[in-house]
Amino acid sequence: GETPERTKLKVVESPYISWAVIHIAKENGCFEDLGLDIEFVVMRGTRESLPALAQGRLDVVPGFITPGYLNLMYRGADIRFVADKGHMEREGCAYRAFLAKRELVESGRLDNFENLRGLRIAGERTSTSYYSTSCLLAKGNLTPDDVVWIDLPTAAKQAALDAGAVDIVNASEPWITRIVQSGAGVVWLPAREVVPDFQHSFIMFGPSLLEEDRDAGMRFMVGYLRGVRIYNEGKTDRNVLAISRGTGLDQDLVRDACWPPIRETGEYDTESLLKYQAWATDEGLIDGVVPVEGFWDPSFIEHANRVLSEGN
Amino acid sequence: MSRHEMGEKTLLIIPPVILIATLGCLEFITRMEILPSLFFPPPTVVVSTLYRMTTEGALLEHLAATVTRLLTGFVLGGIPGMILGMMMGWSLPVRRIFDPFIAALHPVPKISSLPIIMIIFGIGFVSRTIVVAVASFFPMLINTMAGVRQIHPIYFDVAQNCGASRLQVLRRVVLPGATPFILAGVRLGLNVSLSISLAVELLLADKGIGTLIWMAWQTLRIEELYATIVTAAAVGISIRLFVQFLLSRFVPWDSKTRT
Amino acid sequence: MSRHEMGEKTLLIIPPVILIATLGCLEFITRMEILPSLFFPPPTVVVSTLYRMTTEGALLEHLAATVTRLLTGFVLGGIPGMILGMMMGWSLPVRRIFDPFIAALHPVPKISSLPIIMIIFGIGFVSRTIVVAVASFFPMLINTMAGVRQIHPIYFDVAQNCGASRLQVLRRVVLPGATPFILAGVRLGLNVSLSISLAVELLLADKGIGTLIWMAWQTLRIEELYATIVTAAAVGISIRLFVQFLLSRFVPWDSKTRT
Amino acid sequence: MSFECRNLAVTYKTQSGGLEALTDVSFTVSKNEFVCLLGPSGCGKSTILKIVAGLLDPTAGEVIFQTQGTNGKPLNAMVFQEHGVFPWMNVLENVAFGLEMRGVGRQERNEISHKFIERVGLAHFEQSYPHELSVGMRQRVSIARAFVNDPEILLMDEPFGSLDAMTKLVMMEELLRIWSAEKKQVLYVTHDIEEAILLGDRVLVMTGRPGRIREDIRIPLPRPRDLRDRDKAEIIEIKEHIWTILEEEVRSSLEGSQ
Amino acid sequence: MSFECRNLAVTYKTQSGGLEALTDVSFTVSKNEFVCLLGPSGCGKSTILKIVAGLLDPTAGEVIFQTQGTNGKPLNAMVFQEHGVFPWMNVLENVAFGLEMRGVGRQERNEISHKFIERVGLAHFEQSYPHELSVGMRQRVSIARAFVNDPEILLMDEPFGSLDAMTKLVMMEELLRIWSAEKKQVLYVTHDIEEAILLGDRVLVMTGRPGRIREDIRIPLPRPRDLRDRDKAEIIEIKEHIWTILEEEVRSSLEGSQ
Ligand SMILES: Nc1ncnc2c1ncn2[C@@H]1O[C@H](COP(=O)(O)OP(=O)(O)OP(=O)(O)O)[C@@H](O)[C@H]1O
Ligand SMILES: Nc1ncnc2c1ncn2[C@@H]1O[C@H](COP(=O)(O)OP(=O)(O)OP(=O)(O)O)[C@@H](O)[C@H]1O
Ligand SMILES: [Mg+2]
Ligand SMILES: [Mg+2]
Repeated sequence: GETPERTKLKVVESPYISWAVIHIAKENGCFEDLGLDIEFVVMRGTRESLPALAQGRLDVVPGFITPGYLNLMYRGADIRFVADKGHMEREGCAYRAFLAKRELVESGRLDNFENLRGLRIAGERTSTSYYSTSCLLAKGNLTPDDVVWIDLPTAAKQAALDAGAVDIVNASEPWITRIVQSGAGVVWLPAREVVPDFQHSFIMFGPSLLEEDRDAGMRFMVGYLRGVRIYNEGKTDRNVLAISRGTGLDQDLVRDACWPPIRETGEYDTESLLKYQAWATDEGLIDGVVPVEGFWDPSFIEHANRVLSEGN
Repeated sequence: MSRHEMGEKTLLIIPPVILIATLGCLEFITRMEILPSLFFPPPTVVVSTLYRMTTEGALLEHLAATVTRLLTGFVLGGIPGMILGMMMGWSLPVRRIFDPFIAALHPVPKISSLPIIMIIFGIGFVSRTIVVAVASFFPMLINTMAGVRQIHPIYFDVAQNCGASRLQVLRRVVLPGATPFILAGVRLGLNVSLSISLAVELLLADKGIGTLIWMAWQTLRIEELYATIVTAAAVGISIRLFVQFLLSRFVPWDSKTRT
Repeated sequence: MSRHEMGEKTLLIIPPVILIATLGCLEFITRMEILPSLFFPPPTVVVSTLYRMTTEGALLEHLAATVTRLLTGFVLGGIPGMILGMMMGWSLPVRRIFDPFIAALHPVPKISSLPIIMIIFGIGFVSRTIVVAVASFFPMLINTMAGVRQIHPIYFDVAQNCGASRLQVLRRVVLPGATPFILAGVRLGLNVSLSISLAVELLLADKGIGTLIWMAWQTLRIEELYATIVTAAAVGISIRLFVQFLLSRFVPWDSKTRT
Repeated sequence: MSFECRNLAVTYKTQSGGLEALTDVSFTVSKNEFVCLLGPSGCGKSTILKIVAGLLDPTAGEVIFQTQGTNGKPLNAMVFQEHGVFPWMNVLENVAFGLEMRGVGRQERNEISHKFIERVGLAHFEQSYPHELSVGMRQRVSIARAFVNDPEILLMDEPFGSLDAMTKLVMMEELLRIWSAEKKQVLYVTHDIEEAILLGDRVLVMTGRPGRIREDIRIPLPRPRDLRDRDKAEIIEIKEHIWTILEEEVRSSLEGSQ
Repeated sequence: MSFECRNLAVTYKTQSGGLEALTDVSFTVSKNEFVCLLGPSGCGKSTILKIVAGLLDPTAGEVIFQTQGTNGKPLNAMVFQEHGVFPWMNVLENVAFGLEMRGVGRQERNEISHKFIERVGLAHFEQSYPHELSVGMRQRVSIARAFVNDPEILLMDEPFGSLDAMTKLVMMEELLRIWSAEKKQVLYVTHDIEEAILLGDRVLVMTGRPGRIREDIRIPLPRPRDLRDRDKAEIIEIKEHIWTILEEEVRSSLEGSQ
């Protein structure tokens, strides 16, 4: 029908593999015929983007779960998850995993989760890393107090594992591939085995798209889901190239790494987030559980899926 | 200078008055939602958070951890910085030799190099303290050097004429002569070390004000962020009082010291 | 001081000699894998990376972005810092009133407060520059203040006796009298601003040395990390040369200036 | 114009309480008068000059000025005992400083300054910085600066103390010339009794600390005076008188200190 | 012991090339001799003292010392023209500084220092810091410091220039007492011709810049001398002679500058 007027959107771009869809959508021009002028704003942490999103200074934040989002929603901020951007499947490769030295795995000590007691486990202090680790420990009836938890910058994990300064590291891609390829450690347990279906990544809208210009949000979502479709074609040359450009990683590494699965429909696993919230409430990380309608707005993917199925 | 000596009392009252007025305004502005209270909590909320964090949480424990880190780092970095600064200010050859390296090492990003440092010095206490130490090394060195260079040459002549050894010149001329600037360096160094301590804790530690900042951001409990910032500000005020005490103790000839 | 004037030439040669010797050792150590070459590439590799990044990559463009950010921030923060520092050093009431606030604001973590600043000043240039500016504000202020306080009171008497207005005293006595310390402040301020620029770029920018550092870590191309650190070091050396130039220009009475 | 010091008293704050430097100092300097101030070291001469210059508030008492229209001249100019030559300005800038402060244009102030720099014998050193000068040369810079300022009252704190006898004589002649030509008032601190008698209309002799004016001696010598002729009977007589006072004051303060 | 300056020359580095301060200065100071140095302001007197003290390397020439066993005494002690009193030490610490440097224990050095502080009339000011002193008092601190150091050679650069006539006399008497009791060598810079004649065994009169020794005058007055008796015919005669030289040198340098 009529050509929609052009809208300016500010979208956060981060050079991580979990931003793959954004990189691909950008490279393939998925937003171009939608009347959107997208300005990609480089931000490498959630800390910087969240307040700006809630204030309407940013329109779209593709994000990674932290308790902060939920607390903001709980306190009434106008932000919602609107699409999947990566979750853990029960099958498939390990986007996030626990790694250990080969000898430790082969010794059989790790066969019983209760034997984790007293080991040195390194991770980042993001809640996802901490979440999967505490779920892991729970399987052996342990708590984080029963092990030695070591905060390490990701880059130092490999050396620490290699030097025997830690026993287990909790890492994500591309570090898993790097560690394995360097021989410093092997994948002992993919995180999906302790937190199956965990919905760790998402697209999030702020007040500008949720309230003021829902139409622009709808259009953005069309472009995004187009990107997801291309992403789901798998490790094609153009996808590898796009991700390599977006992240600066070598193409080989991108090809070898695990790409997190994303649902073609953008559907979001609200159940897993409720589970996470229960845990986070226990941990005192969030003020209270946000109900599904408080964090998840499905109307954008519904619209986009309609448009896309009409188109095809 | 003290032409019409403004009532000393009046001067001491002004800062608190300004502070209270500012806080009052902020309270109004945030309560009225002129600034979004989600990110700008009213001062009273911050104060009660501070109270809660002190009584329920372990704010004081975190504070102690940060202060310990800060002081350890400062002593390990600031004192060598002061000593090298004295040598460099005093002796042209020493300055010529070291200054290019100091200049080149100064801007090496401390926090970004942390992983490298951890590979060399291990993942524990040492690495975390080294970056804090390095941070205060530079302001102490550069200020001490500038301070020594402004000492009037006649004092070196007098010392030499009185038969002072190099060590005695260092202790009795170079050090006291540069004291006002060393103390400015102490103030800057302690503050920089504090910043770096917070940054390290933000990344790595399980105790310290920086950890609280990290936690506040992670959970976006902004009132806790402000409470920790207030705590950091209190450390800043203590640093100033400490430096002021040193000034009044070691710079008797600065009659304008009694600030 | 210049008892047995060591050959000026000799002095100038020593730093490069030390540098080359150190690099030679490093080359040997890393080539022998005494340090893990994954994290400690040989200097020659770093140099060739530097060359590659300059010719193929856009190192100079990134450098220009950082230097622009640094200088803008420094001018916006350092000059107000210097002016307030002059006032505070000169006048006891001004010092009494401002110093507590300065002391409290100094340790407020700059990078951690960036998101809050972005809510007020937007996500663009202004916010990014403000933190860089604030970083150099404090060293400039504290050093200028200390510098003014060490000016011998007789110069104020002379100026007053010659009928100098307050502005003239500021321009002709306070400013030149404090110059050696203002310049130490410039050196510290530029370096701090550089650090903060890098930190900001690490988080937010798509251009700048900080971006390269982040990239190097992310892609674990450690030789690129070292190449960017070498670039930062070059900026540090330039800062020193600049300050030295200012010294020789504005402190003619420091006969020991010709460093 | 003239000025009057009334019951000046100064107590300096020190660590150990207070130090009474001056007590009940009163004197008047009338129109065109040349008054010398003599006294034991540390008796408060510099303190008096600073008060008259308005650089120090007395603890008690006041200075009263009777002026009639200043013609753009500064009220007073001081030659400081410690010279106070700015290390960051060269000789020319130092000497021209007062003119610069009064907004006199560069060309004009350089011309005026140049003239006085020549008179104090530093023409070759206009571009030199103070650290390149000898102590006496620095003192001459500070003298030239005061002369250039062309004030109504000249306050001189041992202005020629670091000069050799001959240079001192030349400077003193210049001072007398300026004073008599432009009829300024001069308050002149010196340690040299002869110098005080040769120069002054009156000599104020002070007691030891805390300083008071012990005697106010009028010098009956006619003007113009020949500064080389130091052997006149009147001079010797006054000299001896002052010497006796000084001896008394110094002895008592030196002994009091033991 | 004695020392000899041989063909000293000094050229200071300045922005505009070099400034020739001394040229071909040679003289000897024999055992127990008291030598005064006189000359126009800026002729290089302080420069000579600094060279003898070993604080400045001459551009050419050398100083040769003939010593015989130092008995732990420092070779020389200088009273600087600019005093050089440390602002960060109180009077006692300043005076005791030399002893402290030689490792003398606190009690002993305080006793010795106390004695000299009393002699210069500063007993009440032992705990005061220099900024609380008058200029003359600071000068006395620096005199006491040199006396306390008890050197073989005393180098004094206008040591009494900021003291009133009477205090100066007391100090001069003390100086002569110490010198004659302990038979030191003294090289004494002064601006006062009479003072030079009264104190010295010889008076070296220098030319204007670049400084040379123009005349080496032996003073035939017997010792001990009465410092108050200034009207002897010999004194007046020498005085006039020196005055003439000085006048010539100063006139030429003042005119040269114009
Ligand atoms: N800033 C100060 N603080 C404390 N005491 C001071 C201060 N300035 C001067 N005094 C004291 O005041 C007294 C008078 O000092 P002043 O400088 O006026 O003496 P003066 O007569 O000029 O001596 P001189 O002839 O030695 O220059 C001295 O005893 C000195 O110790
Ligand atoms: N550091 C220096 N740099 C350049 N020139 C200098 C320096 N010190 C002294 N001079 C010059 O050397 C000459 C001699 O200086 P000196 O201080 O020895 O003179 P003086 O005889 O002691 O004079 P006064 O009687 O005024 O103290 C002067 O012309 C001075 O300008
Ligand atoms: Mg005085
Ligand atoms: Mg001299």
